[in-house]
Amino acid sequence: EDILTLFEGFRGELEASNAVREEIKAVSQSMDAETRKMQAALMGIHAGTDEAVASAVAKVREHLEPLRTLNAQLAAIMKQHPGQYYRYHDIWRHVHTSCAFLVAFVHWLEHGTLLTHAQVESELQLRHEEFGIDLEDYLVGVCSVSNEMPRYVVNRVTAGDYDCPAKVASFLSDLYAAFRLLNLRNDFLRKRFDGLKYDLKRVEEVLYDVKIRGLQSRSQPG
Amino acid sequence: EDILTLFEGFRGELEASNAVREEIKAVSQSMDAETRKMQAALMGIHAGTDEAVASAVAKVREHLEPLRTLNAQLAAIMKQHPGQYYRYHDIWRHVHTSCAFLVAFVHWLEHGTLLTHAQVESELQLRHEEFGIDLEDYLVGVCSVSNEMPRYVVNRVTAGDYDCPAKVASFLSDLYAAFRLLNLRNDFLRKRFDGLKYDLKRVEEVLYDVKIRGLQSRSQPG
Amino acid sequence: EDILTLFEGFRGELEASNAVREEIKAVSQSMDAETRKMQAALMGIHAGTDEAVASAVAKVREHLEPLRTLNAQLAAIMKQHPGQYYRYHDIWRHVHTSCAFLVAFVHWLEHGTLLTHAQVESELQLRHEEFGIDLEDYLVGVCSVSNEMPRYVVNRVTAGDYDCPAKVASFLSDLYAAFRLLNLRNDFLRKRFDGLKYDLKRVEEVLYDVKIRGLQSRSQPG
Amino acid sequence: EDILTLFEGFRGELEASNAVREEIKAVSQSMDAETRKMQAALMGIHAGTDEAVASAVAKVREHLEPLRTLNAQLAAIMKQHPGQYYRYHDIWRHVHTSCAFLVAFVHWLEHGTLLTHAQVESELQLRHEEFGIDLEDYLVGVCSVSNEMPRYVVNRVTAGDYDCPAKVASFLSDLYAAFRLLNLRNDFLRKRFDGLKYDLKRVEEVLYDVKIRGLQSRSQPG
Amino acid sequence: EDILTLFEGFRGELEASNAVREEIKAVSQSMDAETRKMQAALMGIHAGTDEAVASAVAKVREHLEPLRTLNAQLAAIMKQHPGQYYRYHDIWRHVHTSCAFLVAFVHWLEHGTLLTHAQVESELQLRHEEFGIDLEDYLVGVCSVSNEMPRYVVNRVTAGDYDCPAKVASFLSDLYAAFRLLNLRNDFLRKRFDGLKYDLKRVEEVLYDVKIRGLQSRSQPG
Amino acid sequence: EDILTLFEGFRGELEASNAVREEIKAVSQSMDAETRKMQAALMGIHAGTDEAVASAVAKVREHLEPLRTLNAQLAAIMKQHPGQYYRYHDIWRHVHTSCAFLVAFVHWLEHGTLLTHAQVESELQLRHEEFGIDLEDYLVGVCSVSNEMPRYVVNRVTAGDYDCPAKVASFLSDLYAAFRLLNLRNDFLRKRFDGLKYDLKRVEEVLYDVKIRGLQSRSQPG
Amino acid sequence: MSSEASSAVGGIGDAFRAYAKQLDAVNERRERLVKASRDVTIASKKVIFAVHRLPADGAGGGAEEAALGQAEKDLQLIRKTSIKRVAQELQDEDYWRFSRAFSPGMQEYVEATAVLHYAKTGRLLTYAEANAELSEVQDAGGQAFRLSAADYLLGITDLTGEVMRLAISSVAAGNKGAAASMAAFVGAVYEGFHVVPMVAELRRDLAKKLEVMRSSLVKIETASYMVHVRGSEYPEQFLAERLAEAPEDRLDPDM
Amino acid sequence: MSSEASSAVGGIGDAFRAYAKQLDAVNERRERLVKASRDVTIASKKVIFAVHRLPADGAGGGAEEAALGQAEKDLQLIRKTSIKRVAQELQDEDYWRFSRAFSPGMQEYVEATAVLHYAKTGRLLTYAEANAELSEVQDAGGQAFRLSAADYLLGITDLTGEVMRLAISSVAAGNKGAAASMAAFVGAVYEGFHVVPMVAELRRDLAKKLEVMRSSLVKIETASYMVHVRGSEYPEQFLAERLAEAPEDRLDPDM
Ligand SMILES: [Mn+2]
Ligand SMILES: [Mn+2]
Repeated sequence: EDILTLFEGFRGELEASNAVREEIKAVSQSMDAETRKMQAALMGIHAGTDEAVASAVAKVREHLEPLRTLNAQLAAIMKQHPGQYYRYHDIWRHVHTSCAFLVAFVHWLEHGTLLTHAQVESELQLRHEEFGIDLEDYLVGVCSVSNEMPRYVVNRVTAGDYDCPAKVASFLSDLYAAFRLLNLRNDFLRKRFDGLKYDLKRVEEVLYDVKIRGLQSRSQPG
Repeated sequence: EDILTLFEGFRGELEASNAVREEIKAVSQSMDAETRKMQAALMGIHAGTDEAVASAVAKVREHLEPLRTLNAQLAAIMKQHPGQYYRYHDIWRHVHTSCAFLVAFVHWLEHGTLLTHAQVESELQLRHEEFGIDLEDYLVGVCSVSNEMPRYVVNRVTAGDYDCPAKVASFLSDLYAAFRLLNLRNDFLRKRFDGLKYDLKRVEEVLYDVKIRGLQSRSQPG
Repeated sequence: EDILTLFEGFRGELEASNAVREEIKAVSQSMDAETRKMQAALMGIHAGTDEAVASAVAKVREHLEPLRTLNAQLAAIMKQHPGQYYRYHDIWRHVHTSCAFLVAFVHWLEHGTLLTHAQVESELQLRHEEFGIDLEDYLVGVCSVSNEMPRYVVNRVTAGDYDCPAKVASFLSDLYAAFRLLNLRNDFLRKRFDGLKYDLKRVEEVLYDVKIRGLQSRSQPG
Repeated sequence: EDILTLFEGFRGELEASNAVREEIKAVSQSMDAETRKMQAALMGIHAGTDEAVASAVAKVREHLEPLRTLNAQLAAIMKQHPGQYYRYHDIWRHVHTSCAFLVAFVHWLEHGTLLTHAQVESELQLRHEEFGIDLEDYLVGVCSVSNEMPRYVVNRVTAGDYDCPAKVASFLSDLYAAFRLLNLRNDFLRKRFDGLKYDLKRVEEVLYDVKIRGLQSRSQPG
Repeated sequence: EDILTLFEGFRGELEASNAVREEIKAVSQSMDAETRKMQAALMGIHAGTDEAVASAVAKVREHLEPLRTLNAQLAAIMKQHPGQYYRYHDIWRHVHTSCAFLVAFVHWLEHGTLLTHAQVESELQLRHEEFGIDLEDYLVGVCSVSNEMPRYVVNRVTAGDYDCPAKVASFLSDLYAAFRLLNLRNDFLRKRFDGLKYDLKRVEEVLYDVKIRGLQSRSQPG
Repeated sequence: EDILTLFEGFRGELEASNAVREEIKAVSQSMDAETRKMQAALMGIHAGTDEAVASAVAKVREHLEPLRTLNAQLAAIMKQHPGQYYRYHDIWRHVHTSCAFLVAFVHWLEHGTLLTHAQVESELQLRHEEFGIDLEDYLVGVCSVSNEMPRYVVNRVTAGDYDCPAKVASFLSDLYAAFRLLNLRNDFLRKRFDGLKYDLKRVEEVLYDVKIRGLQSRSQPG
Repeated sequence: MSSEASSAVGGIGDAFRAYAKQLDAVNERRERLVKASRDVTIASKKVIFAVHRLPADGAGGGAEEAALGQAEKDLQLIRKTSIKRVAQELQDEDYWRFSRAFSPGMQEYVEATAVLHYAKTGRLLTYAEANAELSEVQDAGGQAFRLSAADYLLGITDLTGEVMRLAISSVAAGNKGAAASMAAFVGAVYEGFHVVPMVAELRRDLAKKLEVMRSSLVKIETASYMVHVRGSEYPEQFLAERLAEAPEDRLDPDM
Repeated sequence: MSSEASSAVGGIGDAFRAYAKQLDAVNERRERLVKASRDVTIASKKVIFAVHRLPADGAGGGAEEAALGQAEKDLQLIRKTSIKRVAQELQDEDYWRFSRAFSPGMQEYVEATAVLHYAKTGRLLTYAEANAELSEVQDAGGQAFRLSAADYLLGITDLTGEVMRLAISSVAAGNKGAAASMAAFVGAVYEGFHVVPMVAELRRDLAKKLEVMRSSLVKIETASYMVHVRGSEYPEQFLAERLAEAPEDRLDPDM
């Protein structure tokens, strides 16, 4: 009887925590659906032409606003449970990784540079001290950008852009060197990082194919 | 070059977090060693006699002070990283489970009642709002108490205590009914809870063995 | 573009089916909670005395009405999706099994006979042609009744009812023989059936213990 | 073209081997059904009375002829594929184990002695040099005989046959000693053998119960 | 006692079978060492010149006699255990695959045609009805021949033999068509077969390179 | 109690060994950090130009002195535990492999020849009889040199050095033949060696690309 | 001791004998469906193999026409025989009760129909088209058999693997033009699957299949890339002349 | 094209030929050690089997004495032959280099020695005692062979499994007194292992072995419990009389 009363209390505690978890999951699932649509839109870049890339980027940008709204909802939930970010982190970890991937990739397509951690957060209108993106999630997203590059380069060359390989090889080479600075203990991140080397190698091979045949972009003077 | 500078910053962040992790791990390992010693001492109860039980309990109690000190060290570390309890929780989760098991079991041996979550924390001189024991860890510890019971009962009966099975069966029966109130979603905890039914069944079988043979403790009048 | 439109066409169809699924799940979860409470109440029989058994049975019966209501809700949902019982069957399969177990066990405790498939459905006020219990689910529920018997017999004997083992052994022996009439191909049901043999064996052992000691129930004249 | 003709031949060979496999599987499945019925009939011995045992043995014997016919079919198939016994052995291994169990157990019930490997084959009218039972399959069958003994002894004593335990204990004790002679490398067989000790232990306990109470068979003069 | 004698016999049988296994393993290991040396010698073909190829083939042929002797030893062992080829097949399966690869490749280098299954056996002086090579092992060996072709063709062209690609492309094209006739159920073989297409593709690419540049063998008149 | 004392006696011995292990690990981790920086610097060669290669080599050489110092520290620790090199070998095995890779690769880049085992040790100022590099670790390091070659050759050709492929192909071909002299039983080393074949194959393909196009280095007279 | 264990079953024997009948009926029907489904699978795989045996040079011609016609007839036969058997076993609620038994066959059938449709038209077989072809196949009540959306979609995922094999074979056989259009086709399907909601009925298999689809896609794109890069090495005119010199050539002359 | 691939090895041939020699020497020594270790294992297992074949009734007697003496001699022989071979292959640093090759044998030897020691004395063979017995076994330099602490401890973990088998056999054979003392013995060893620090050299195997040990312990305690519960059902006097009536009995008369 005594024990029963005690456990009634535990039931309350556990159910409260379950309720929070469910609430977060619901938002996360909406975010997941949103990022899936964005990834589908992004795939248009593999048609390889400049127009295709521009159009895909534009489509991804359209979805950005809903994604910000959902992130704001997550932030609002977590504000009510201060100090428990990492208790529920595993639920949104995957979508945050996708978010980082999407905004970083789109930015690279537009500007050819790497979006920083802080920039990713501000692009998503998140305030780090309130509810930010975990650094490792950002880094995993960056690895995903790299993973997409070999396919992108192959398709760009097929579409006749022979300058792309050198540009990407240079970007990935810098990125790879930068990642080497990190002392990665997170097994998952380290595994993803190991993939970078293969991405770079693959892009270098495309660059080699283009160079050895003396191919040059049509738009180029030389 | 730009990316390199950026990643230098990430290196700092990651290394700081690694350093915290290492610091916590060191304390956790000391706690693990301590709890192992306590578990060894506790094993003395399986000699089955009253003296053996009393002596084992006393030995476990001797180690309690060092365990409190180590817990205080953990609390001190986490005080410097507010809001990150659940970021590092997986490191001390196992030892906290052992702590809960040890103090709850010893208490049961002394008083025959279940130590509450709050009591476990106060026994370890932890203040919940600062650095407490996660509820699920406490519950897993309670399951471990149950798991030890069949062996305990068997050895008590072998040593001639024929009253023990009824007492334990009643305790486990209450505990089992109480656990049924919880809506367990944590897979690990649910699995541990599933074991409770077998513990209870096993203890009931011992009770049956004793009853069917009409065995009674020597000290008893009847 | 064309293909994309085509695939978007599936959205409506698939999401509708998902919505039905969610609706059913919600009712199922309520049923699950209800059957958990009933199982908790039923466990009271293991106190072993006649009063305990009668009281547990009464408590289970109290929950029967809500369970019927929930079943009626399920039936109402499925009425709107004729011919799709087995599309969603996996969602309520588990709770239907528990339902069958509960009403069949309670009936056995009251009358010592096995409730048939049709009787289980009418006890739950279900009309088979509209929304019934799958035959295999009923049979799995019956296996669960058998699985509970060894513990029940052990506890009854502990409480002094020495007639119980023979009664149960006879029931399980009949049940085992009856199951052998079935040509079981369903792997899950066959596995559950394999367990019956062990239940029977254990009950036979208790019967042996009682017989060899010439124990007789106190209430009995002989 | 040349190569094509060559591979046409290979296609024939590969398909022939598949056909043989299917043919054997079909017979094996019929044997499996037959041995299941025999095992069901054999379980009648657990009613414990002499008549029940005799009747169960008789029923098993009735199925022996169909089992021989099926074995003869297997032998006939394999006769057309000399030297390929072990190519397809895995298909009938399980049913051969059941065959060995059934005829060895029935023989023990009738004569109280162990049927030898050669006798099992001749009981099934198999000629070893043509199509026999693999030695390890026979030994696994013998282990199954031992595994059934504890339940048999318990039920026989319950039914009043107090001589049975001594007879079975002596048989199992010999069997256990004999198995210890083997240098078992086959992991599966070794695991089955490990179970023998527990069978013997349980039978010894029953024997002890009977002895300690000075029980004697009703039918016996002494 | 009786049972003991019986089991003494079983011990003999089981140990005899273990001894056979060990004996076969020893010969297999020697064969493995031999085929490794042959493969090393065969790699000399990748120097690409006619002399290198001729010299490599000659070296492989030198090792053929020891390989035949070892195969004869295996055959002699198995002759003493008629009908047990497939009992021990897994032990020599791998080396037989290597044997088939080696003699088939050498033959192709000399004559440009595929050595048939029967020819592989007679090259190794095996009599199929006594101790042959399993058909699937032969086919896996043939797949290995295909896998080596792309590298061979690349190196031959580098060394100036521009006729080689057409010859190999024609051979692999026939081989691929032939393999498509088979209804492969063996998973391992099917996986190996899937590789053939890529071998053919690479060789076609080299052929294309050569054609497109109008390259002709130096030694050729045209 | 007696037994407990006995087991406590192991504490000293085991903890001492653990302390040594920790001490070695600390140095190893520093070495690991150092070799990571060196590998990062070495990756500069993949820019492909002569200057990039020279600069990368120079940077690696800068780190050589700290690496020697750390190796000397390891040697000093092990001097205090004579005869226990292989007790702790697994801790520094990985970094020694990296050491061998780095000095051997740099040497090859400078001189085009393979640094021997003894030369690697003297480059690191290690005295073999005191504290050397295990032969297998050296060989694994050499395999890593080979693994880097395909990427190096691809990037060199991209940068216009068409002589590189022939030089590397000749080196790898020699290396591959040299490795075949070894009787490799160590599974890990054998697996690494198997990779050499693919490195060589890829380099041969690059050589083929260059040859078939008649490409020649700009700097060359021909 | 349970006195009646050996033979009698007590009062519940009748009920269990009735259950046995019900279970047997369900099991037998399921087995018939599994067999019919297996027949559908085997026959569909044969159609797929036949498509792969079409001359990969894309040259068309009478032999190809005939082979395509034969494949069309084979599919017709599958519908008229095995799928007809499936349809006749199913009615109302039984469709979903046994869907696991016949889904593998239907998915393979979709794959075969779609691969043939692609070989003929270069377009994706739509859900509506697939169901239209099945409209003649009816159950005992005259109801036309319909594919479930899940079976259609899962069949299409496998289609992309077959298109990949067609692409590699085309390149291996020297047909340099095919890979690019196949890459575009599979790319569109891959993108399409990203807008399909991940519902329960798909989730179990789809994630893995999408990974396989991506790797097929990358394989085709790489093949297309190699063709492009090699082809771009020389001016087209030069190529045409060069290849004209070798009329017995195995290479595709229309490159 | 690599012109010399077929035969020559370039300038590095000499070095690699020297490496081949070194590797072969190490490998051959390792194989000799593995073989010696396997011989130790097989012979030790035979001693363990022999202990299990001792009459389980605990009655002692001449046959048992003889069997124990034989087992002692067998262990002596293992030391003089196979372990001697191990010792002579090892010198200085080679002990640790090859420890993985000979550890399995040494652990089995410890298990055998300890199980025999337990059968004779009921006590645990200590590390010091185990090493003392090995003092005659010397390497080429006259250095006595020593067990590593890890091998000793891991051998002892397996001992508890064997003691469990002895306990079950004793109970199966009617020796009612043995289980209790065996439970106490294994309980003490189990407790002891909890105070051994979990160092790297043990951690890999020990956790699993401790679980096995716990289940052995529970098996013995359960057997001991059953003996106690059954035994306590009747007054001892009654038992003695009852059992005296059956002198041919297989049960232990000293119960
Ligand atoms: Mn397919
Ligand atoms: Mn052992």
